[in-house]
Amino acid sequence: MEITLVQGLLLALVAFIGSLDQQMEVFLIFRPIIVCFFSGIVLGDVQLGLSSGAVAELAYLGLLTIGGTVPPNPLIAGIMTTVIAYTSGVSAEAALGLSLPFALLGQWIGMILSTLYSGLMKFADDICARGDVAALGRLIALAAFGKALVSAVVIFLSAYLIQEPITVLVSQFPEWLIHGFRVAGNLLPGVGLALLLKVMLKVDNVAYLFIGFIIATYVEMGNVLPIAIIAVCITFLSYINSKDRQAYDVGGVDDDGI
Amino acid sequence: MEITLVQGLLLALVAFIGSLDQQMEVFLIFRPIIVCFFSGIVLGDVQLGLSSGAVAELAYLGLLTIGGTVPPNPLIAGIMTTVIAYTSGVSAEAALGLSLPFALLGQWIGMILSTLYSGLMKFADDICARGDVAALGRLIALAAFGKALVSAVVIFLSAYLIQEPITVLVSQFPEWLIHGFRVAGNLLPGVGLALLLKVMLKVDNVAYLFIGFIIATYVEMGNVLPIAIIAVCITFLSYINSKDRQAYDVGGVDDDGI
Amino acid sequence: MEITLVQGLLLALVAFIGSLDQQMEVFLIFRPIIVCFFSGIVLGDVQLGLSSGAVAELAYLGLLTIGGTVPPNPLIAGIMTTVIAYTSGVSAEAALGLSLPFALLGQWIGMILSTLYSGLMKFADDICARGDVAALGRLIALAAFGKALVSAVVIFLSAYLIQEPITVLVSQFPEWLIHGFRVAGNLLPGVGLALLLKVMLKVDNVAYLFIGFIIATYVEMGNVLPIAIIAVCITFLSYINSKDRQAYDVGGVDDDGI
Amino acid sequence: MMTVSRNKLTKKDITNMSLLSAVLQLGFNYERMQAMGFCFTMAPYFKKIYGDNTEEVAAAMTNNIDFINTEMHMATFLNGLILSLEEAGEDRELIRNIKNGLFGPLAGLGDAIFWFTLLPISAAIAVSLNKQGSILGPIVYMVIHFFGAISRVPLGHLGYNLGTNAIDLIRDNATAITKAAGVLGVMVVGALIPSYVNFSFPETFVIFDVVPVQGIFDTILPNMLPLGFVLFLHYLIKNKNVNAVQLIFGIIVVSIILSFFGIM
Amino acid sequence: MMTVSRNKLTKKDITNMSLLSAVLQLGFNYERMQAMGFCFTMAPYFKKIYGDNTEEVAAAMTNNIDFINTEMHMATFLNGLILSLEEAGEDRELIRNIKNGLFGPLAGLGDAIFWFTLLPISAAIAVSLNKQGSILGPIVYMVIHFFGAISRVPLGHLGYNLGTNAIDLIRDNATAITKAAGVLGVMVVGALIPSYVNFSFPETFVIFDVVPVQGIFDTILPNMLPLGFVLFLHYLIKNKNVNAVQLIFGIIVVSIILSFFGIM
Amino acid sequence: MMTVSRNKLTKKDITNMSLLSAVLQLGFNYERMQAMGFCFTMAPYFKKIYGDNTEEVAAAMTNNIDFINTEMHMATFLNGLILSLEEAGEDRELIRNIKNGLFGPLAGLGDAIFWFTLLPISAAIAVSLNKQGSILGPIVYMVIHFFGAISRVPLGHLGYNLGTNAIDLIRDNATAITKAAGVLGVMVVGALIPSYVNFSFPETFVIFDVVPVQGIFDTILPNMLPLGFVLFLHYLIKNKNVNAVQLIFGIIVVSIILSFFGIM
Ligand SMILES: OC[C@H]1O[C@H](O)[C@@H](O)[C@@H](O)[C@@H]1O
Ligand SMILES: OC[C@H]1O[C@H](O)[C@@H](O)[C@@H](O)[C@@H]1O
Ligand SMILES: OC[C@H]1O[C@H](O)[C@@H](O)[C@@H](O)[C@@H]1O
Repeated sequence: MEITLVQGLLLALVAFIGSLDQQMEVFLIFRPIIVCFFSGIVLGDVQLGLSSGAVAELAYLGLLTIGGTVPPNPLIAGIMTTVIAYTSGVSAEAALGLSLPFALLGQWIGMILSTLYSGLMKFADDICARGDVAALGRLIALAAFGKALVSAVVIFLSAYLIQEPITVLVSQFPEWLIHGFRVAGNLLPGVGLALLLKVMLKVDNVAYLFIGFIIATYVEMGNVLPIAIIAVCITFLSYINSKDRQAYDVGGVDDDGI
Repeated sequence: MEITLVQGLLLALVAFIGSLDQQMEVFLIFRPIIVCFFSGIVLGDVQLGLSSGAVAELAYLGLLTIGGTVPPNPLIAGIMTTVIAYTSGVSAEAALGLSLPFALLGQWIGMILSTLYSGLMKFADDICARGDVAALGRLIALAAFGKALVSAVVIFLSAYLIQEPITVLVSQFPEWLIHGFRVAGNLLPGVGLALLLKVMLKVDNVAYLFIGFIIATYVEMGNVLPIAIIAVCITFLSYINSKDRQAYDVGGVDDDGI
Repeated sequence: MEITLVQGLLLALVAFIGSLDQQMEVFLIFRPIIVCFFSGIVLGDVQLGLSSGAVAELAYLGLLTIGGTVPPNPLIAGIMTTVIAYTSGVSAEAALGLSLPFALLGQWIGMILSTLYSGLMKFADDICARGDVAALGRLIALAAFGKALVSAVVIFLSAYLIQEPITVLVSQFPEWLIHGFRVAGNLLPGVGLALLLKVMLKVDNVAYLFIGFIIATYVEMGNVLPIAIIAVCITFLSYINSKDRQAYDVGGVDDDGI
Repeated sequence: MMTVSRNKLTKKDITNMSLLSAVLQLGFNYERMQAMGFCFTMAPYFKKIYGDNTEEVAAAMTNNIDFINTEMHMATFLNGLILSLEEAGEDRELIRNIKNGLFGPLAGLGDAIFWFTLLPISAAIAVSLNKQGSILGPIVYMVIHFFGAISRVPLGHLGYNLGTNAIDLIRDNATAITKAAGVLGVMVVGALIPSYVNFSFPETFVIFDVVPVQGIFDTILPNMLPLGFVLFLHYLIKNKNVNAVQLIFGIIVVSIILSFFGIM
Repeated sequence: MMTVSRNKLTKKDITNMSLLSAVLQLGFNYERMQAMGFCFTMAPYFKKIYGDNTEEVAAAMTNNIDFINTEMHMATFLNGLILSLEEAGEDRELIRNIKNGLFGPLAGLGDAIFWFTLLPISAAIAVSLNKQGSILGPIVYMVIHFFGAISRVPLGHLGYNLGTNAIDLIRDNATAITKAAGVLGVMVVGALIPSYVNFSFPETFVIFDVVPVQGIFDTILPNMLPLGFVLFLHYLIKNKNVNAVQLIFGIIVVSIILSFFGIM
Repeated sequence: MMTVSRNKLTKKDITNMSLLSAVLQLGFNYERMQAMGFCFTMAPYFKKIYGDNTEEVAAAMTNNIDFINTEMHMATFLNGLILSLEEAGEDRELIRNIKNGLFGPLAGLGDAIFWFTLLPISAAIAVSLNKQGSILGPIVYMVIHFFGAISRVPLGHLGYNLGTNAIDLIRDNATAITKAAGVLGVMVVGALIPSYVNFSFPETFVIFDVVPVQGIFDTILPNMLPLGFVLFLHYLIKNKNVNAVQLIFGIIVVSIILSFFGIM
């Protein structure tokens, strides 16, 4: 299906607002699950927004910005997954694979801007030396606005202007290629999970990975909340337990009772 | 349905015996699950006895006599739940709600008697001073007999004599009112559980509340026995573990092996 | 069905190879699950091999050779279970019961041979005194060959030569007798499990018996692997935990973080 | 008192005393609570110890007609203990101190085991059987509590055999056992919530005209309403000092209102 | 500096500062990372403290325009802490040292809680709701993170109230909390694998002409392929230094190849 | 002995020795149990160490033809250890003492891992596959134990490389590993009971004319009969010294009797 000019502008607006939140990391509305939802609303296909949001959110789950690193851009990936699925009629999984070039583009632009913005520190130092609070406010507002604008433009171009060539290209893909992208889309969440594990997995806690896996495999649950609750309980118990131990070693807990 | 004189007298007998056990807390046949069952037999409707017993037992699960406190009377609540369901034809849940006034009556009478019985201590002191074992036996037998008789009379009056007015009253209740009592009957077990938690729930063990809840929610089990078994296992393991720790701290467990 | 001469010889070959492995305890192909499978292939009924292997493996699970003890012979039990089920047409469970005399025969022969072989030590001492490596090799090869040959002969006789009388005998059993053997076959795995428990069950770990039992009872699982994984996890966690404790007691783990 | 002659109690005496101890709460009253039953449980055995020496019997009885309030099975334990001390000719003042020092902790222990653990578990099993319409429910319940009841016999013997050693034993294990019983009880309560508290909105209660409210809760976490309800009641009890009767009335009133408006 | 007069900050000031701290990463750049946002969050309150004394405002601002990189909520905590020190007239050198010593550990703590725990759990819940076609998915997600966002307010107050005590508190609990968050996160990731990584061979991929390959794996351990796949990726990342982009490309290429040959 | 020249063993030698160690129990007899196999495993490498010095070869062999009885994989570990000591020219008396001190504990350890853990788990998996009629059962079983078998190679190297350090290592970990294996094994046995012990009464066995006995048990706790049965057998074995053959005969006899009366 085709994207109208109005829809293109609205998607750019989603990207603009999303980018502000992405910079601030405050409400996490820049995550695929939200931007896909709003993209779906803009495109008049809420279900598509939901399904592409689910697929993209998981794929980008571990692609986090820890330590100031810039990963493939989840905001752009989210919007473009919805857009490509909408315009080309492929499944959300396949669209996720096809959105990758855009996510990488977003990543590179982000890195370039963060490099360029280093130049702003000179002005910031001056402002601080003057104690000019309002000026510092204007500076960061401008910087934020700049990054957001770039995201909006990228989306407008990718989603509206070049939709024709993308659609043509995708329509010429043979079935196995589209299917290959779908397979990839099914597998990509594994990357996110593996990246999460990179930071979290320790010899200490590897057992919990398998426990969570086994429970989820054999007990039918609608979502992961019950396992999270169990995990919180276990965590809390071992915390209590270690506090107890400390107290005990220091000398004599357990004096209650008699 | 109507309760005959013989049935009324038999229910009073159930109350009499039940009250003796309730005073002694020895076989726990005063609990709703048992007295409802026998009431059902008396009334010729065993299934009713079973269902009202289930409903009333849970509602009064946490209404215990800990520390000598007197709760709404579970014995009277049990019998009257069965009786009201039988005479008025409402469901056991609704009958449980309607039996509440009688349970409270039982509670108040119990408190009055325990106050009055304080007067017996004068005689008891004299008897002890004389070393008269048999007399002390007679005194407590009389006291026990007195309380039991009161329960029997209360039940005979409530179940047999005033059954007519109760039935008439209930028959004039609109549907939403009966339904409201049924809803309340469904919720009342929560009171018992919350009262149990009042005494048992600690920061230490709150995690187990959620673990038990999650297991029961997601694993299909006919009754609570398997979870109780798991709980016993966990309890035992942490007991073993803390003994180990103590032993270790004192100096050198684990000397077996080599 | 009848066993041909060629089949009888092939079964003897299975017994021969199986016995070598049984002596070495190296690949565990002497266990019922494997020899039944090969016996099934020899007899042209693979499914029979699989089902008799399952039944016999469990029954002989705890009948181990720990400490050099000789249990009823699982190799012979396995082959004969398959053979009797094949020739007499009874179920694998019933055949397992009927194979018992042969398993005991195997046990007794094994004990006799290990007693007789004590005589070989005289030669071994001489060989060692001469430092003659090759001679020692020949001696143990001969010893191994001897035991294996005996097993092969036992199987050839039991499975081929006396198949007629066995079949006739079994065919005259009344239904309740056959059924009784089937019931016994269903129960025999309990012996193996109880024998395993004899060695493994401690006050420390009895809780895990019940935990494993409850999980397997209430959670539908194809095999025991997930429970084994959970058990490994628990084991590992408590190992980590006890190491932590030790480290802590010695003085100051937990210095990471800040 | 040194010259008083004492007869030995037999094993059978202790067994009979333990059975008799079921009378503990007969004559219960607010002035001295279980004093009469507690004293009467031991009285026949004081008589056996001292024979015709009524003076001693009277002294021993008088020593045990004080205020006491403990859990029933633990009382039997205490009876056994006191008889062993009496038989050994211990000082009566000491006996009374031991009794007064122990009945409180023993009450906590016994309540944890019998009221807070055995009762809800047996109730849960029996109720589930009842709900299947099986008369096994009451039968199983009675069988369980029959064993609960006669468990006082070994407890009586234990108290008698331990004598003064009992005091250390209790001090060492009361906390651990109370704690363990807490874990057990709390986990069972957690498991009872989904099965036995029936808090759900009817299919007909929808928002946005079509979305059934109950469906939303079920999607997020089934039985979250019963759980939240119990935790809310617990909060009212613990933090707002609302008592059981108030809760029960409140629930009935609110239920009727919700029923009237078709919400539940 | 001793004679400088200082105004007191009110509770409302700290709340507002905490809300303002959302700007932390605006103006982010590779030279000093979050310096501008961190400084700007506190600047209006420096002004409030020092009133017209622009010199002091400038000095306080300049003291906070250094390199800093921490987790967003923890930054708010640090802002609160620094304001309390500034208000108390602590030495600026000391303030800077405290800031530089804490932002690293705080980053680890905050990342563990917010990025590695709250994010995957909320994503998992929302994704499962999305897959049922319910708009509750994004709504629940937004609600959860709304609370995540405003949790910076109590954190800001905490930092302000603790003052220098904060340092000990962090030292005592950072490890424990990080560890706990690790357990939680890892268990959730384990639970996500079967539901969300869809690695399975089609029915049509058989060996020995009839045996479906997928059936073999399912008999041994369902979802063992997704599990193995994630562990393999983890191995590549951890031990072979493969990065995310390489993995993503690799997966796409291999998927297309497998698709071409009809294996997946 | 000081002047004896010794050749070095290569890594390949240790690998080959480890493979050869599979012969451990060939020639097993009640006088010295695994003596011949144990000695022969190392003999070729004694020859390699001492070359043409037959006297030394004979002395080393004679030193190892004593009684020994240990678990097979642990024997390989011990072989590696002894070769390293022999190569280092350690005193033969010392070597013999180490061997005699270690084979017992090592047997316990090895039995816990291989016989009591690996065997029942592999059997359980294979049996479940067999019951589905899949030839994967025996195949998986053989694959698992193939790896079990070749695990002796790293164990041989471990023993060789550790040399005398091995003794401390074993002392430190034997208890922990044995304990861990116990947990694992016991939990697996618990899980095996419901699946593999088939103890149930037929539908036709009723009481009160209509109530099926099996139904009662299933209502209370499914599989409680198999569990009780195994625990009862365990009790007979442990406390009544009943042996396996007696149990098997007993079960067959009782089964036939119950079958005759139509009870099972
Ligand atoms: O790792 C700490 C911190 O680093 C960067 O500043 C950002 O990516 C944050 O999201 C992150 O929390
Ligand atoms: O709390 C101790 C004890 O107090 C009272 O005497 C009774 O209510 C008992 O049921 C209870 O066990
Ligand atoms: O118990 C140690 C050891 O004893 C014997 O030698 C054999 O039965 C082995 O299978 C066992 O491992």
